[in-house]
Formats: sequence, C-alpha cells, structure tokens
Amino acid sequence: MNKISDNRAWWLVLPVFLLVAFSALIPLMTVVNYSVQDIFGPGQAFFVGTEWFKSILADQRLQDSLIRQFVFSGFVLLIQIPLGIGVALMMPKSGIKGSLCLILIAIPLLIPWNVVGTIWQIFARGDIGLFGWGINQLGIDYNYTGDTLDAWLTVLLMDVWHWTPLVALLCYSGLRAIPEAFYQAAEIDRASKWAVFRYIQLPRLKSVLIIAVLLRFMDSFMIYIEPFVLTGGGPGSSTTFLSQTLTTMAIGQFDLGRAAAFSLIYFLIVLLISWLFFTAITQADKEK
Amino acid sequence: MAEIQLKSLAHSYSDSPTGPDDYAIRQLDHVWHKGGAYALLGPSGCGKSTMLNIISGLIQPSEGEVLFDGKRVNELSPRDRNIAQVFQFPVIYDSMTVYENLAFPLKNNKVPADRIKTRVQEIAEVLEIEDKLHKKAKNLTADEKQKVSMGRGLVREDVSAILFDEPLTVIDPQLKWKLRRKLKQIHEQFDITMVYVTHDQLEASTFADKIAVMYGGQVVQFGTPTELFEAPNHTFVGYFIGSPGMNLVEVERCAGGVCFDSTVVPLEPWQADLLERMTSTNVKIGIRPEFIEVSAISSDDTYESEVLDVEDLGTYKIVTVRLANQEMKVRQNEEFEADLGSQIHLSFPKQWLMLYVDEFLIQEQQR
Amino acid sequence: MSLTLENVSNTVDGVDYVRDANLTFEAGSFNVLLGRTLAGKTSMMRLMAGLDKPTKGRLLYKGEDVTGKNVQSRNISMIYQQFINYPTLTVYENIASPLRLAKMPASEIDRRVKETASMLQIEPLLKRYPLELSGGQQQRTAMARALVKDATLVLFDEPLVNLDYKLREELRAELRDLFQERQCIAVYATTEANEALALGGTTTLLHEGSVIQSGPVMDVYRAPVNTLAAQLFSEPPMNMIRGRVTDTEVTFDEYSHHALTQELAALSPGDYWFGIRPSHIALVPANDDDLEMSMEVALSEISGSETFMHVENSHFEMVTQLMGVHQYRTGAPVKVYLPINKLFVFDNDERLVHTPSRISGGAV
Amino acid sequence: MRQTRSKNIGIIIYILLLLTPVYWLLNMSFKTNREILGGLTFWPKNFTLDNYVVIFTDPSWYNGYLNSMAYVSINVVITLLVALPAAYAFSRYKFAGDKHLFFWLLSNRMAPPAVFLLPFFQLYSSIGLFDTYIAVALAHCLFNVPLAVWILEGFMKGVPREYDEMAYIDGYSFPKFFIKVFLPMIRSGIGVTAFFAFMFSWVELLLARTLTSVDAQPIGAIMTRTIGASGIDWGLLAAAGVLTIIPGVLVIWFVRNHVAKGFALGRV
Repeated sequence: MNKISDNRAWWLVLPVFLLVAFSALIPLMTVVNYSVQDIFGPGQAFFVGTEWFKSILADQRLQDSLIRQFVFSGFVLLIQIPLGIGVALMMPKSGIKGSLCLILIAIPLLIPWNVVGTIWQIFARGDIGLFGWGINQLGIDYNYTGDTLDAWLTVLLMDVWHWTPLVALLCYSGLRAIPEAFYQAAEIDRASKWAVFRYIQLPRLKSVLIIAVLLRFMDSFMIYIEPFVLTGGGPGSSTTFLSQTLTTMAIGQFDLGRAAAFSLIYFLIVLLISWLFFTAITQADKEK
Repeated sequence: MAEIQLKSLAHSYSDSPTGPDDYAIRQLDHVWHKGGAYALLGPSGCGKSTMLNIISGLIQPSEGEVLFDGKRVNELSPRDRNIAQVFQFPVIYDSMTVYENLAFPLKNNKVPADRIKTRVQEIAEVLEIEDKLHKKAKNLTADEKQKVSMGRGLVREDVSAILFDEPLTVIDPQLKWKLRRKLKQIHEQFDITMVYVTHDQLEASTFADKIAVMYGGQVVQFGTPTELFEAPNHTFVGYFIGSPGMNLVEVERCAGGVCFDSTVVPLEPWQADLLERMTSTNVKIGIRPEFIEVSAISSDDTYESEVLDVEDLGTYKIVTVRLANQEMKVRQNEEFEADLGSQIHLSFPKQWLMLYVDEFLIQEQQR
Repeated sequence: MSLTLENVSNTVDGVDYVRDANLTFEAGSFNVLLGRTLAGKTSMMRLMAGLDKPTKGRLLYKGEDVTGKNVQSRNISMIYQQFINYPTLTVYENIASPLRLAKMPASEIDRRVKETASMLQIEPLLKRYPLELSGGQQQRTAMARALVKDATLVLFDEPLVNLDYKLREELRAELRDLFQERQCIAVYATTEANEALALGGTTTLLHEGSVIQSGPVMDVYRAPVNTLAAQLFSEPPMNMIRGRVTDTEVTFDEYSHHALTQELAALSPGDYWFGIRPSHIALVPANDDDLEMSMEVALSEISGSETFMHVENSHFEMVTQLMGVHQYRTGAPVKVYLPINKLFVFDNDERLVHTPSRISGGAV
Repeated sequence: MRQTRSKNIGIIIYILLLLTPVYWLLNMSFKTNREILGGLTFWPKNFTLDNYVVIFTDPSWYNGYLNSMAYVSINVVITLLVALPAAYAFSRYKFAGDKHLFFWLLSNRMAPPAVFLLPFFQLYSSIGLFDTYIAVALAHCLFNVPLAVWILEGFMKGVPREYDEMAYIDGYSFPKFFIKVFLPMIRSGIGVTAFFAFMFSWVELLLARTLTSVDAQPIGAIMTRTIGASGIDWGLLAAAGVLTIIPGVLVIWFVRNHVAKGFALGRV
C-alpha cells in the first residue's frame, strides 16, 4: 500500500489531535506546572525547581513500590505470554465451536475491573470462597488478607485469570491468518508438531506477540483497582503498586507538588518502554 | 515413483448429491503411469484442483478408490502417500535459509546428516540455486521460491509423485518460459510421476507428455498435445485447445453427407455409415482454422465464402469468413492479402474434417 | 479531440517512473502500452487519469491544459487488474453509480445500464452482488461501469491478466469490437506482445519509464526502431546474432561465413546485430540463399498448434517457432535455415538500418 | 490443523477453570447474606432473587447502571466520530509528523490513568463539567481514541486504494465516497472498534469514580462504596457484579466473527 504524501491529510487528523490534546496535553501541562511548585492552597505556591523530583527518586517507599511493580509486570509476562500461546494453539480454528470458545474465553475481559477484584475477594476467602476453602482443605494454611506471600500470589493469580485471555485471543487471530497451504506443506514434509509450531506458527506470531507483550506490560505496569479492591494494598504495603501510591499521594494527602513530580517520572518510564515496543512493531510490520 | 490410478472415482462436496451438477468430479476411471509428466487442463471450476487434492490426500473422495502402485491409499494422509506439492503461491519456511528449507523433509525423516548435505547440494545444483543456499528464504524472488518449494519434494528419494497447482501464477511473464524449461529438464532427469494443474494450454502442452482435459467434472480427453490438437474427441476440447479454437458448425443429415443451409459437406464412407446407425440429432462438424485451405480458383470441392475481417497478428493472419450463414476462422501466413467483402474459395481436407455426435467425436475404429 | 503528453515526467522519491514522454492519442483510437512489469505503464496511465500529477511536462486534452485538473472533473474511466467493484452494491447499482452521480434521470439510467449489461452479456446477473460472481463476470461488471458513462478516455490496466487463458481470448475479441465504433480514446496496458497485436490500433513500447517507440501496431512491429523494441514486441523475443560485414561476406560470431547477397550489399562493412523472428527460421531451406546453421536441440515446447524449439551451439542460441508438432530429443543435432530476406539489421548502436523486404516466401 | 482430541480436552479444562470464579459469583448472587456467611455451599440452599430485586428497585443501585451506560455510549460515539477520519488519513496518506503523531497516540493509550487523576479533576471542575456524563466520556477518550485509530487503521489498510480512486473517477466527492462507499466496506471494522471502545470504557473505574460524585456515579463506584457500617452485603455485591458482565457478553456476540482481528488491532 504505497501512500501518497499529502499534508492536507492534517484536516482529517485535526479532530483527534484536538480531542486527545484536550484530554491529555492540557492536563499534562498542569502536572508539569505543579511538579515544580510547592502548593499550600489555592494561590499560595513557591517555585521549587526540581526539588520534588530529587526527593521522589530518593524516597525509599516509592523505590520499593517501583521495584514491586517491575517484578509484578515481569511475572505477568513470564506466565501469561506462554500460557496465552498455549491456549490459542488449543482453540478450534473456525466454525461455531471457534466463536463459542472465543466468547467464553473473552468473558474475563468484559468484567469491570472492580468486579474482578470483588469476585476474587469472595472466591479466595477461606470461609466463603471455593478457592480459599479448597486450598485450606488441602492442608495448606492460606489467608491472602494476612500473609504477604499469599496476598502476592493471589493478586498474581487474579491478573493471570483476568488477562491471559487477551494474549490468547491475540495469538488466536495471528494463527488464523496463516494460510492453510502452509499446514499442508508441513504435512507433506512430515514435520513434527514441534516443527510446525517452531517454523510456521511462531514466526508468523511475531508481530502479534509484540503487541501482546506491549499491552500486557503497560496494563500491568499501571494496575490499581483490582489489587486495591482485593487486598487494599496490604497486608502492610506488600501489594501497593505505583498507581495506588500515586493516587493516595495526589487525592488522598493532596500533596500536589510531590504527586505531580511522581506522575511525570511514572509517565516518562511508560513513554520510554512504549517507544521501544513501537519501534519493534513498526519493524515487524515492515518485514511482513 | 508411483503409478496413480483412480477407480470409478467421484466426488461431491454435498453429503447427499442428487443430480450430476452436485458432483465436483463425475464418475471416472483414470491412470497416470509411473514416471510420466501429465497435465490437468481446464477452465476454472472444472474440478481440476479437486482432483489434485484427491491425489495428494487433502480431500477424501466421496466415492471410488485412489490406488498408488495398485495399493489403496484413500485412508492415507498426504504425509504417508510420499507425494510433494508445489502450490500456487510460494510456500516456504521464511525463518529458515534455503539450505534448511531443502533439508527440512530429510531431517524429519531422520536421514543421516552427511547424506542430507550431499543430497541438498545435488538438488540445489539441478535447480541452479546453489549460490543462494545460505540466504534467508524470505528474500528470494517468486520463481526462486517456487524452485525451493519444488526442491523440498525432489530431495526425498522416496517421493512417489510431485503435484503442481498452477505454479506459474505469480511468476513474471518473461520468466515463465525459463521456469517451464527447468520443470521439463527436471522431469527428463528425475523420471518422477508429475501432475501439473493449469488453465493455460501453452503451459500444459510444453510440460506434459499427456494432458487430461477436464470439463464439468469429467475428463473429456486424455491424450498427447498432438492428439488434442489433431483429433479433439469432444467439442469442448476442440474449442479449448488452439487459439482461435476449432470451427464448429451444427449440421443435419442429408444425401451424400451432412449439410447446413444449402451447403452440402461430403463425408468419408465410414463416417456416413456410422452416422446412419446413430439416432441423435445433435450433429456437428469441426475443422481447425489451421487446416482450412484457401485456393485462388473454385473447384467442385471448394466452398464460396465472403471475407469479413483480416486480423494481422504479425507471424500469421486470422481471416474471418462467412460461408452460407456460418462465420468461420481461417489461419493464413503473414503474406496473405484479401479485401473485405471479396470472395475466397475454401476447401476442407478430408483427414482434418471431424464429425461430432452428442458432442463426442466419431472415430474410425468405432465399428 | 485528442490527448497529448508533452515532455511528461514523474519522479517520486528520486525514482523516475515516467521519463520525458511525448505521445498523442487521437479520438476513436485504441492504444496499447506494451512493456514488461515495472516499465511504467501504470504510472503513465495514472498521469493520464489525473490520479497523479506529473513532476514535469504538460497534459493537453483538446488542446486545453488539464495537467492540474482533479480526477472527478475529467470524464474518464479506468479498469483495474483486480476486478474492483463496490462490494456493498448489486451489479445493477455498480454500473449505475457514475450515472447516478451525474444526476441522470432514472429512466435514462435504467435504459443505459440494461443496454451496456447486455452488451457485456451480464444482464442476467444485475441483481447479484459482485463477490458472488466468477472472475470473468466481475471484470465484465467493471467494464460495464466504465463504458456506461461514455467517458472520453477509457484506461485498462492489464484487465485480463487474472483470467483464464480462453476467457482472455474471448474478452479481447469483445473489447476490440466494443471499441470499433466508439469515439473515445482507449488506452490498454499489457505485458503480452500477442495482446498488442490482437487488439490492433497503435502500440507504444515502454521500457523503464521511457517511450521506446510509438505508432500504428504494424509499423512498430515491422520496423522496430532498435534491438530493444524488436525484443519487446515479439513473443518469444526476436533472436539477435552478432555479425560482421566485409566487402564480400557476412560472418556470424566469427563462426559461420556466408556470401554477401544483393539483399545485404547495401550495408557498409562493420559490426552489426542481425535479428531474425523465431517464426521465420525453418528446418528446411525455402530458397537457395538461405543461411544454413547446424545447431543442437536444447528444448522443444509444444503449444497446441505450434512448437517452440530452443536450439543452440557453442556460439549462440536461438528460438524457432514451427507450425504443427515437432518432437525432438534434447541434444539432437538439427540444421536450421534463415531466409536472408527476413533478416533485420541493426547497427553497432543497436539502431535499425535494414528491414526485411516483403517479397513472398518465408516458413509456412 | 486438525482439532485433535487432546486439544479439545485442554481447551475445555481451561474454560472451566476460567469460568469457576464467575460461577461462584453467580452462586453467591442467589443466596441471602446470612446463608453465605453461614457456610460454604455449592448450590444456593434457599434460592432467592432478593438481591436482584433490590438492585432493580433501589434507585441508588440501578442509577449506577444507567449512568455507566450513558457515559459509555457517549464515549463510543465520540471515539468513532473522531477516529474514523484520522484512521483514514493514517492508512492512506504520508504527512508531516505522521509517525510522531501515531506514537503520541500510542503513548496516550499507555498512559497510566492515575497520572491524569488530579489534572482531570481540576480541569473538569474548572470548566464546570464535574459529575457529568460528558466529563467521564471525554476522559475515557484518552485511551479509547488511540486504540480506535489503531484498530480502524488496520482494517482500512485491508481496502486497496484502487477503490478510492475508482470512486473518484466515477465522480464521488471525498465526503460522499467516505460515507456511502468506504464506511460500508469496513462495517465489520467499525463494529469491532465500537465493541472495544464500549468494553474498555465500561470496565474502567478510577477516572469514572474520580470525576463523578452523585449524578453520574458509575455502578463500579457504588459497589466499592457499599462497604457500609454493617459490613459487606456479599449477596447484593455479587448480584451487582453479575449484572455488570451481561452487557459485555451481549455486545461481543454481535461482533464475534471479527473480534479476533480487532484484538490484533486490525494488524492481522
């Protein structure tokens, strides 16, 4: 598809530009404005330069929260990408069964994030939750509200339950684009199941997998509602992620200056990572 | 190398076929001998691709048997039938190099590494792609990719047949005859049974020793390019082979042969004799534009015709004439000259005048 | 009413798609653009249609400069390679769409749509959707839409290439008849020399964006301006053999010597390219002054009524086009005869200096 | 690839595990709070619809659904109206800064909502839009519009440019061509984009809760606030949760054939 270069196309893009500017650029400017001031109340603010940034980078609580976030996102990718591919490979290719599978698997994605938290809040309780009760029946004392490790594993399990379908459906659409002739050729060449996966399916899943990793890393990196509803960030602050720290700081303590500086750092990390993925995707697109 | 036989084979895509139209392939028996180069020729929708997929095992025929060297293979999947297939669009493993592509089937058959190396080198030389062995397969040109895809079949010593499904579709026109020439050389060198599906008579006749012309799910003729040209045994083959196709004229029986309007066309004695024994009213005569002779003077066995159009095609001319109320085409060499509306005298050499009843040719030995 | 391209060039991101083209197409003419893939056929047609603007030169229509005019305001129509029809409209609506946009009365639209549809034998399909039809029927729908609005310029971009061999033949004949009496300018792009010959009218040879030669089809075919034009306009390409002429004889590739006959006497001594059409090479001498060469069969390709035999020897290789079917084993020795009066001669800069005289003879 | 038995078993097991928590929520929603706390039972002993009755009668509950529905629909309409022309521009033309603009959109899709809480709160209060459907709809455009542009651009690339040119040649002006020819050709793409915009707006709570207080409070906010004095009424909470899943399942059913391509952002 060779595109014509024509700057009049800007007229078509203008509405998007204005709308997203209004809902992103203007707010971002206020954040930058606050991040360099110490604000006591409306009208009383002192210019403090990069003082907030320095204090945040030094703040131990935020550093723990950042590390916790990276570890969490790391685990999310490690589990959900391979599991998603596995599920996609098992899904029937076409027909009624195919679309039925698609809808059932997509259900977790349709549930509001707070309801996901509520479901697992009930499901994992020892007394009224099937999962919690089941684990205890097996003799393992499991209490996600009390034990840090249990809380962590439950949050991770909830996220795997909630978002693996997205990876599975992305890979499923990638697999569906593979022409039948490739499978026939593999059949004729007597390729083993592994060879079919390694040489036909995986290379063609590359661009879709990059999108999956991008979406999963970003969304897990800014997770807030689900763990908040499930564990409230506890026990202690073991499951308090970046977004929750920021929200309590900004809305809870009305500590505007620090919250603004923290928001900027948070957003810059996100920008850097999504830029890496963006070049990877456009690279994959070019090769296809 | 296998002899491929189809015994009373038929195939319908609907599970309860009623009339003949429900059949993609109508009842037929057919044999491809060991090591032969064959073509399946016909317009799109005539069932030739279905036939190819039945041979390769991708489709199970709804009726009849598929035999490889006399052994029934209906239940065998493509992987157990030892066939290789070259598809319409190059199907290669992009992430591999050319060498790995060619070695892939051998590796899957657990062939020892050194044997793979020599075999791949040998086949690469035959296909003239030995200098590209270590390049990534995805950067090759379309015709090189088709060579690689064919190479995957050739490397296997146990391959029983190679099937081609219109392999030249995506190749640049000026490269086509080079790849056709390569396919022909390979067939002469490897003596593998090859079946080639196409709608292009030039590709079919340059590649195949014998061509099966398919029409409406039936093999209407199975013969060498010469037989198809000189003795098309079905009116469709006459029309489909040769450009322009055979002149076909509907005629009635009359004294001394057959006639249309007032023109009487004498028949050979055996033709008239066989015609009498048949009752059908669907009688046609056919003669190829290449075989109609034009003479300057009229004689008793020439027919008066008016020139309607003279098409100059460089190396030859196609003259459209009206004979009684029938339009016919005559092929003449490039020096032929005639004014529109002028009269020319045509004669139909006996040995090239074909008689068709119910669309099928009346053959001499049909006593 | 004529279309003129005046020094038209189109260079995009440093690539010359069209180089300094000067062409004129008269009303009622059928013009074929013949060239290999990527020779610039489509780029040139897009310039004529107004879909692209040339970076240099002018486009004149009836003398008026239309270079900048946008495509909506030009009365043109175009048929693409991939059967482009509106998938969401029925065949009837597809054909009617240009007329509806021209705000033509419904009764008039109905008459013209039905008339054009029957002309292209798709009247029974008017209620169907294009994607339900076969390739040939889809392309006929596209042609009907192009012809219904009596455009002054009709552009065909290799429209038959995705169709069956036999269907292509039929549609080509129909196209020729359809444009016999129309007053519009038709421009037809193809890679096949036979299609240019079959469609007649004028032929313009294109190679890498430049116009090699343009004129009535038989003039270009009979007198190719250089070796490139000769090879572009023949299928399989015309055979070219190096040769040197001295006062007394002509020697081909320092190998076979032949007496200089009065036919070639006019040539001044020097090196030349000798061109011979595959169809003029015979296996049996037609006249006594034929050039005899002993070769070996490389490959014989039979195509129904003809055989293309590739012959070669240590010096050069040739292709012969013989009537009827000739079965030869590869490597079999064979003698071929080149009638002198059929030779084309090109000078060292590959420009044509001698065309075969039209006396009778030649391989039948 | 033939669907072997082992694959069928594998996928069934996965789906069962996936749906167990939802089954448990459903199971809860038909029990009274007392029975829930009384002990763990696989089936509601005394099946009751009280929880649902409460939700459908108590305005503070059902208003939550109506509010959510309202701002989600507004968001979907705005997103499509704005994204369609932009996606067309991206799929057809090269223009100054197109790469940067596309990346900027992507980065907004990835922007953590938490970062925008404070500025949005202040922005919408200052222009008097606080606690209105428009506020939430506009806020959700932050991530829905970039996603919509991406998916639509993928679908639009599937339509060869020859269709545009043919329409111009026939005499269509750009707007007429866009509405009467082009949009019908990517109907499936528009359907899928609407579904995704609906889904991501429906499931989001952080922004929706922060920008509303009374009039436009979404169901999610109401649910998280019911931790009232007498402790959590689990049955009611479960019933409310079940009702939030139904709209999504209904919508996905209509676009089921194209949703796979949509998930891959039209890239496949």
